[in-house]
Amino acid sequence: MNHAPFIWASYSIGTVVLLWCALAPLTRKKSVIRDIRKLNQIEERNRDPNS
Amino acid sequence: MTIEQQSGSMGSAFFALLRRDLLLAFRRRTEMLFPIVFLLVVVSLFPLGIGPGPQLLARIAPGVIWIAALLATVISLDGLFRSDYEDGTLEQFVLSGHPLTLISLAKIVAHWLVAGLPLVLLSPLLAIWMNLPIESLGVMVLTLLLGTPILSLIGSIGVGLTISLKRGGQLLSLLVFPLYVPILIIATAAVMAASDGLPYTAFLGLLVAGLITSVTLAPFAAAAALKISLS
Amino acid sequence: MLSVSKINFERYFEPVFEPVSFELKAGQLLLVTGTNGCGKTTLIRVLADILHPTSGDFVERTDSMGYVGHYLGIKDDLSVIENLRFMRDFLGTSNRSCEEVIRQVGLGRVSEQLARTLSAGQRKRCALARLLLSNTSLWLLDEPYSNLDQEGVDLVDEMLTDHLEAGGACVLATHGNHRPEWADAQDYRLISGAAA
Amino acid sequence: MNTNVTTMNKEKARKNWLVMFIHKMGSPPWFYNFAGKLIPWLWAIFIGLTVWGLYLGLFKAPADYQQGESFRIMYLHVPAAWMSMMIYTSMAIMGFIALVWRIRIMEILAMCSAPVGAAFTIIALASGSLWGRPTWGTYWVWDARLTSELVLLFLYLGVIGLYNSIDEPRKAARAACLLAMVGAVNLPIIHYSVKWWNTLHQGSSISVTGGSNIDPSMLWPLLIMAVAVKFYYGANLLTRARVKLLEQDKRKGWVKNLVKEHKS
Repeated sequence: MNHAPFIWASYSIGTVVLLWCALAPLTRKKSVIRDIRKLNQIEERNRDPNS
Repeated sequence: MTIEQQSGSMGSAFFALLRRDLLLAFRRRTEMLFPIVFLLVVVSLFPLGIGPGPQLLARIAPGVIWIAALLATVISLDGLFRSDYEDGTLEQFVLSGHPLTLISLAKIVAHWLVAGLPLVLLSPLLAIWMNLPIESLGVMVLTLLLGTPILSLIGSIGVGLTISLKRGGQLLSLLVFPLYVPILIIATAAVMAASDGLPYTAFLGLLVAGLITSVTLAPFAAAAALKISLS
Repeated sequence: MLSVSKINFERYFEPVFEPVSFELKAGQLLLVTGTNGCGKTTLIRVLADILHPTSGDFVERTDSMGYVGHYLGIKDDLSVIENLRFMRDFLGTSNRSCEEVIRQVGLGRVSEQLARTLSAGQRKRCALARLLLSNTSLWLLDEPYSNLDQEGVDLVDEMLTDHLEAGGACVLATHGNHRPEWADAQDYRLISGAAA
Repeated sequence: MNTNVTTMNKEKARKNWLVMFIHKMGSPPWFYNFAGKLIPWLWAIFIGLTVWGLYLGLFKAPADYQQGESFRIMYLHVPAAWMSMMIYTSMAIMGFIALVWRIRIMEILAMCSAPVGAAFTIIALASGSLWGRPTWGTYWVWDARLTSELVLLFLYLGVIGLYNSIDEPRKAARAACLLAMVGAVNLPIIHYSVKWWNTLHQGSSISVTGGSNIDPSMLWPLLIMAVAVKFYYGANLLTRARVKLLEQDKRKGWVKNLVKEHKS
């Protein structure tokens, strides 16, 4: 039996899982920063009429 | 009026709680029967699903009965702390000054008497249904007698952790089944060894060791879990 | 009896209320007031050691605490008297009989009934009976007047007076209308953490 | 209570660098910056070691006389399996510290470990099953290692599931940390009972690590890979912890300032 496809398959699964696992927090970070910006904007808008 | 709590002994608190839980279970005796009926139904489905061949049934009997016992235990576990959590009794327990570990242990014992012991008593019937050799029937009952308390003890930790969730029951099975793996392996191995006429006392010894370990550790973990769930 | 310094509790990383400090001695009553959602229940639960404060210290705290909260801790499937008998055995207190406290809170007529048949006010009275039975020195009462009729409100006041005269102390959280009469009462206005 | 104790002991803490380090770790902005500086180095070491290890393993090492080429899956499978166990253990240890001393950063680190550990478990399972096809002729055999890995995956899923089901983040973290500890106590029992169950039922005798005496030229790449994935774990864990910290402290001043600076 040719072993190569199994080796390639397992290494590609490994790469995909590890890449996904590494990239997931980065996309999460982007959306978190977007949230925080929105919060900041709301706060600034609320502060303006008072001053 | 003397303002100083005459803190009662822990033993009397333990038995008061045990008695109350048994009384409550008796008042709700129909609900108490559900896990037992569940066990009967699940085991009876196996011959229907895989055919009534006595040889095959005898071979899978220990596994089937034990897995059905695991499922029935998990079904009954959800009621272990839920009503005390929801009606505020658990908060009163925390305030009582009695250690939560002792309280958990009393409730676990009550749970086993109500949900675990009937499984043990019912197992000879299941063994006959599943065509288990008569010589290993005693071992089957023994493994359940030693094993079901462990299931209640370990399960109590999972219940303690999921009690604050509305749909905790579904998560509970995910949390506790992996922890039940060693018991399942050892208990079924004991019964199979007995069926094959091999020595099985070592397996029972392992179960006893497991029971002692879980009695000493699980109530502490369950108490910690309850404390977290109350916050 | 109870002394706390800068107690704070955070939920979702926001303080629930402004840091709380006070000292409560025997015979004193602390009235915790504040708007809805300012954290009265949370504070009482922190004081009761059900919740762990995020920061701050308990300088002093008695172990002998009785608590009546929103969830009363009464088993529906037990009768009033069974509920109390269980608590008596569980707590190991024996200074007063269950029948006596049931009569005091005015549940004599229903003492053999299952708790599930009681009205909200009657259940509250049952919880108050347990409080009397528990023989504790520090009472933590969360909205004890809710669901009670005038007679019940008077009952709570009476219980409080007896308790404080006997050298007990009490923290009582209430949102307002009624306040018990007691000379040595302090007011504590709880401020929501979000207001800061 | 915690904070007060730490402030009272501040003088004492200064003298002990370890206590000081833990104290600093508890400060979110400090941790955020410190981790931010560390992460690129960890990634660099990981990539360097992986390239070196895989070059040796996939191109330099000779084929195994018994298993043929398929043994090369070992360089992925074995480090992943080791990591899955190690991460669970470290998660439980961090969970223990978090529970006993109520340290928030430890709660975060423990909870951010779970998905990384689960990822390694999935890799160990997938590569194990792909190795099984040419060796045993089937994708799945209830072999001791694969079975333990499967149970381990359930344990990870339990921790992640519990953490995500409870709303209040700190309560969720404390509950899941406790579960991780319970799981860690059970893990060796599960591992040995599964191993023993496997011999009892006469399971497959060849395993991925091979019964054959391993040639040093095959062993080196394995060790290099095992070290490399530890750096992956470190880098990934710190990245996740930083994001979690931002998310939890989004209303706090330091995060607001950080984001404002980030914008400019």
